[in-house]
Amino acid sequence: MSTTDQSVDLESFRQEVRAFLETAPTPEILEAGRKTTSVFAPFKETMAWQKILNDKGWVAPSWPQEYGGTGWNIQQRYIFTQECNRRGVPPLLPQNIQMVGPAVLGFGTDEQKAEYLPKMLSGEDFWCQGYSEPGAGSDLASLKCRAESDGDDYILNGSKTWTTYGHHANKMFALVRTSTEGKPQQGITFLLLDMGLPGMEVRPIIGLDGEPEQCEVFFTDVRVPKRNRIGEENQGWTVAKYVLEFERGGSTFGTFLVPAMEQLHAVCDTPDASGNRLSDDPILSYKLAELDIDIRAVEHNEKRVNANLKHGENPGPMASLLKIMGTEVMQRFSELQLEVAGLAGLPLQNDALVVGSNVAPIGEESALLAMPYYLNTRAASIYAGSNEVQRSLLAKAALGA
Amino acid sequence: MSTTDQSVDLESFRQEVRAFLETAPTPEILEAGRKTTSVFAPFKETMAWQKILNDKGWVAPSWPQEYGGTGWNIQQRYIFTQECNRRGVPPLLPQNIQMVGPAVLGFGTDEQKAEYLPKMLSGEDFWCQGYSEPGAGSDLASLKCRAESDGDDYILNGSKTWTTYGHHANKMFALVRTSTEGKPQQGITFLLLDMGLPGMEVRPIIGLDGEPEQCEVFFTDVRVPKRNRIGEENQGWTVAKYVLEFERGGSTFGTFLVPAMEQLHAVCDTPDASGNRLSDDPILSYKLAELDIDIRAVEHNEKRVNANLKHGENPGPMASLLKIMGTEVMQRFSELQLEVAGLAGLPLQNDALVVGSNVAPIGEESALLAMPYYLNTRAASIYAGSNEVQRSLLAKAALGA
Amino acid sequence: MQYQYTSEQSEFKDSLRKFVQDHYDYESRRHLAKEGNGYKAEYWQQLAELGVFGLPFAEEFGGLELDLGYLMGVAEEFGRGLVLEPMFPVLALAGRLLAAGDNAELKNELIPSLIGGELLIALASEEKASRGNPLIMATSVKAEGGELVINGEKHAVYAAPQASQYLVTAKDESGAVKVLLVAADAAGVTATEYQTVDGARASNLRFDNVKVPASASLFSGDAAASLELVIDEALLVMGAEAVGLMDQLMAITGEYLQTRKQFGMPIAAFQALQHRYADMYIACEKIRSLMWGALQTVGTAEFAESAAMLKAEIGKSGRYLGQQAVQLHGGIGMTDELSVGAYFKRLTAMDLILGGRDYQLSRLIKIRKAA
Amino acid sequence: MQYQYTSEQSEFKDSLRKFVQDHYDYESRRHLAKEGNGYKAEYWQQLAELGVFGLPFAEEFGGLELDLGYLMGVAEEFGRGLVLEPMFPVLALAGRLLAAGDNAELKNELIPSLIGGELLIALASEEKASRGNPLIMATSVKAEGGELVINGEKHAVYAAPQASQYLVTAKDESGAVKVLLVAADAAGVTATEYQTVDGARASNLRFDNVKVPASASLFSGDAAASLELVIDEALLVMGAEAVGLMDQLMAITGEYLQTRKQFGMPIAAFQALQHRYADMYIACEKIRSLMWGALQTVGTAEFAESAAMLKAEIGKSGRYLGQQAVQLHGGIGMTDELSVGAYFKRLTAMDLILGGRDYQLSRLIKIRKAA
Repeated sequence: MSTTDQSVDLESFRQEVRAFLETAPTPEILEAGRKTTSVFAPFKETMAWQKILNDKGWVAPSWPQEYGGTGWNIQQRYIFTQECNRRGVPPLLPQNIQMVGPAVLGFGTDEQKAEYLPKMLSGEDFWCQGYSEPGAGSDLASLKCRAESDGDDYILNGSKTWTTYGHHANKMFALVRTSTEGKPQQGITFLLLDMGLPGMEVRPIIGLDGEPEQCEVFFTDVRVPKRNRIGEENQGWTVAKYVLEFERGGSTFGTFLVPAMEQLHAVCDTPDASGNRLSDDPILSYKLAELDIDIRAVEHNEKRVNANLKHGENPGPMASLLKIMGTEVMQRFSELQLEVAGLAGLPLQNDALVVGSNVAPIGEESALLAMPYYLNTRAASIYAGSNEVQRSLLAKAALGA
Repeated sequence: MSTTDQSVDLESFRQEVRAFLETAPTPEILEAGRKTTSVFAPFKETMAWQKILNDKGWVAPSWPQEYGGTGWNIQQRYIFTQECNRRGVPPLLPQNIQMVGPAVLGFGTDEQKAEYLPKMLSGEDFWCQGYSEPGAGSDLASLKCRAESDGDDYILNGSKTWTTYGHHANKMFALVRTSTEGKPQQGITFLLLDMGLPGMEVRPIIGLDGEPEQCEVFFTDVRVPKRNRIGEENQGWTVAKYVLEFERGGSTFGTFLVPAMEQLHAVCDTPDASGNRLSDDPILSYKLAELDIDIRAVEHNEKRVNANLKHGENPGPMASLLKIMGTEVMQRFSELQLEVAGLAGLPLQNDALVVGSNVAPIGEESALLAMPYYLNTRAASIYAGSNEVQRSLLAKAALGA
Repeated sequence: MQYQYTSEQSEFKDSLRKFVQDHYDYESRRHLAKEGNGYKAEYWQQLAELGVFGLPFAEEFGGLELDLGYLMGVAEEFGRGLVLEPMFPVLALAGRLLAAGDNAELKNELIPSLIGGELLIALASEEKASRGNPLIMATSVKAEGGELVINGEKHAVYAAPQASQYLVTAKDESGAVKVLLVAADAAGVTATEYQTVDGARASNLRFDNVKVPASASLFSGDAAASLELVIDEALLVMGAEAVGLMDQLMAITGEYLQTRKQFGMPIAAFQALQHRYADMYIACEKIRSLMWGALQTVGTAEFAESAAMLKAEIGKSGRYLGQQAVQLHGGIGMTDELSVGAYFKRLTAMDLILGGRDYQLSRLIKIRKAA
Repeated sequence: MQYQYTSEQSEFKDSLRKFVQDHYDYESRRHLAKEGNGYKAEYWQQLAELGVFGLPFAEEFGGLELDLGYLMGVAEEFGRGLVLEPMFPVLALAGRLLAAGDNAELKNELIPSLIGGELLIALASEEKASRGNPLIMATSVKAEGGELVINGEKHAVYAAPQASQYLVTAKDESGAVKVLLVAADAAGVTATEYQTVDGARASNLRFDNVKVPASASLFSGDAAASLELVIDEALLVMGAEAVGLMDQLMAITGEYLQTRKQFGMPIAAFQALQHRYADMYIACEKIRSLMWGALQTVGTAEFAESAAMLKAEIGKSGRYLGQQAVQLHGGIGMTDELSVGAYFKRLTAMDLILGGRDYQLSRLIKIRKAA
């Protein structure tokens, strides 16, 4: 039986969202949407958009209503993301709402909730994630960054890496090692801290596209009050797992891919000066058609999981499947987009990609993103549990072993 | 430096081979060549062809000249196989010349050589292979078929499977367990025996194409004289390894694929009643072109390994590479051939496939083989060390680990 | 948006699952595929009694008039058990095309006996040169003295050896598509019967000046649109069959991976095989999602597109799954003795009939260009 | 049949390997890619002294007149070290096209300074709409009062920012292809210079009524065949670069797999990663074999076909290898700090320039049709 909440008129909901999106984003916000070359949109304008959404009360659809959630069912949430992507607003940075928020919601004290949640929603705070370490990527249990107890404080030593937008953040949530006893995933604690504490150093890492998106963060005797701890000491693994499962089933690759593919088709269907269209090329049309099918499958996979999920249920192996398919189809899309751009994909144009720079792109505007997007999208099969890890998880679940 | 033996005029050698092949095969032999639906050609006609080649002295190019080899270098051997495939004669069954022959050559006594080699060459004997067992496919070390010592004899109990053409054979070479001490690959002995000994039972296995190609062979107290042993007792593993390496580098997938692909192109280029050609379809031509490249790569891989191999040298990881590429391109070819056949691939036509049956095919002659060939070729990535095993071998060699 | 069977559909589907479980162990199926005419009249009657043949037809003919989801449920269970009874060609293709026509007399005459299981009919639409496109045909029909004269050749007519009547597609002199009822024993009909690779029965049919009365025409106008629509809806039924089949093949293969030992451990412990199994799982779910997605568009302008996508994916993911199931089984997967090969062969045949992946892709390109 | 470098070629190649090892650690390369004009004049001179620029030219101009295998050897070492000095566009493309022309005066004037390393020239052949086909061009040339007037736009002209002269392809009024020598600072030339994704320098060039003397034309007749041939031979040089690059990337990745630990063991122990590495190895060997195969057909009617096959495979196997090298490195592979990303980006660029995989495949289809 489908669990679609039949009492909600999804079509009028869609119209309401669409009406709001028509007028709410500023031109800068829309430009940031157009110039998003990875899953992480340009910082400043995206945070401005977050503020607008917060004022509307639509910033955290997945949160409980009492803390600022919208009360939408999962189909409504999918529609909302669909419409956002159709309109081309930048996707919100996931750190506040999807990563640290659920930890505080699930394990924070009332004081912590009162202190942190409102500014997470408004974007007044921007949180970065301190999970990975050099030597501990997909294997979080082996992390080493130490937090030693010293009265009411912890003293942090070690380093974190792949801290997305660490150079923009004023807050960090981190997993730190408070004990080396027992299994490796025991002895990990979930901590909140301010960026820029004495002894912290942030080093941006230049990515393949020439831009810093990730950072390394070094800790030398950094003092963090124990009241910043979320959950019990040595229970950080439990908190982190809760966060991971909080958003499961909320896979929305399809909402991005469907309008993106429509744009790519539009580019291919536009005649050039001599009246030729790229889509007249039979090989390219063939590849576009194959990708159309893959994108359709991603979309319906996501909708199917949403439709068949009972409230609060975890999609289980389907979560791995959605991640693998979504990211790999996204990569395939990025390849084809680059092929379509052709020679126009070659110039490095980081200046023109800055929102508000008014630097004209070399070649067509549509080709400007092709290369950085292609390069950055290689990360999609690496982050959030590499696709190798996801395939192992999927197989084990499917085999019931 | 290329090790091509510059003293041999390869072009005049090719002409000599071509001239012989023009007249030597009978119409039945050529029909058998056309009706070969797997790596194993129709038995009777192929053995007739072996006899003709033996009379010419060309039956065992890889053997030492003193025992019936041709003295050709590796390029000549490749050319010979090329020309055979171009002419469309059936490939010789590999059991006599490539499988058991090298064991006797390498480890047989003078008496054994004198007794067995001439009839292997002439095809008077046909040997089948008793290696695999139910439960021990790619993992030969775990085989269980027991040979217990009893005076001058061994007493065999157990079973063998995937014994290709066991129902046609009058002789078998087998690996049997003579000891359970030490490592599993110790305690294995290489034995020769007659088919049809008391206590032996042969059960043909029906394959996907509805024909028996493989057999199971059961042993119940089968008595085999110890003088039929090749090499020392418990040294069968060494003999088997020697055989495997004997033919390494002799990969000839390209010699089959190049003319087969030309034939497929010819089918696609032939206009139908309305003047349409399948090759006018842009998607099909695209796929044919992709396959052309793969086949070219297979061909040049094989020739390159041959050209750069110093005499007697083992191609190492390239042997695994050639097997993986050759078989997977062959499978891809079989898929495309089936797509080209289309609906004509559907009928089961085992009668029409019998050499000399004079049963007209349903649909075009060119489509007759498409389905059985497609089905049987799935085995190519399973037999002779599955492609999974080959990939592990290749990676380990390439990583130097 | 329907993404699973309704409880009513599930209930009906479960009754079929029970039927299949009771009758279709692999050995019986293997025997049935080889012997006689490839299906059991007794099973056919039981299916009639279960109501299967009434599903798509209007109540006025004694049908149940239920939506496509029911027929899909049946097909899914047939796929799971590799059922040979020709429900797909007889009901999903020929039966539904008959019902789509406007020849009330023929419908009144034939549909009730179809529902009752007394009549088997087969759709003769594919030709050597049609390559999947049902509107490309060399078969012609012309009026001659009050009669219609048919000439041409049809290939791979599934269920033809079991049917007493054929529905034959042909073009008239104006280029309009006609569908004509022809008795299997009519003068001028030559049938070459054969067993197909997937264990079914089919014929190549030749029509040499075959004469039928004007009343044998199922559509008064051009049948092209109906023919395409009925075939596309049948593709949805085939999609459901593929899903059932792939689910079962995944179960069989998963079981094998956990049972079969090599190098001292169950082969399910090998990471490369785990990842292959994951990719097979994905292949299966892709088809399932495209199937439900296509069902949602029935009756809309998008339906042809989503049916083509579904069929194209069967030709890719279905074929992949079959190949890999054989590969993971190793040598034993290459034999007729294990069911895995039979599943593989049915998946292979699915891409060959009613337009393979490439035809469907070329259709998608055309649909997009026309939009 | 040559399947490896001759000992003379190897010797020359080894001298280049030493040059690269001495000058091109990744950090220096990274710096060079970002700063100034993207290459070192000092290195360029050293390459001239090593004799690199004389390789393809006739002795009458002071060249060494050696076969393509030498230039391939150089390219292989350049690929291995990701060398930025624009040998490929200056020598393999522009230089060899100049040499192929019949304008003795220009050759006498320019080739010696090319060989000496004093002159850098760039070939402006690709256009937005050419999509890889060098014979498709909107750029035109017409005779006007004893002068030639050029109009049009060229894209992705590698080495243009470093060159003082361009060779510009254009069609005259009869449709014949002309190649014209144009000074970078000629009136009417507008250059948009940029750094490319693979760390090189290139320009988009616009020609607005650019006037050159009639003597600036490299070919008295139609240059189409020479242009295609020189580009195809350059593809062979690019193939060698790809091979060197891929060999090094395999070594780097293999090293990483054996060093990097996860879940308590070197990641090389994971079977799925082993099999990936095996597939990468196969990808690399495919290109190597197609490269040698293509070299064997130089000067024959089959050459265009085998060059197209080689380039098409770079667009598939090369891209695959780059992607997987990044994937196996994980996050660190996504940074500019490790060389793996730079290798990946060069492999990416290779498919975009001089006709990608799909263009080459369409060429192969045409070649076969014409045969």
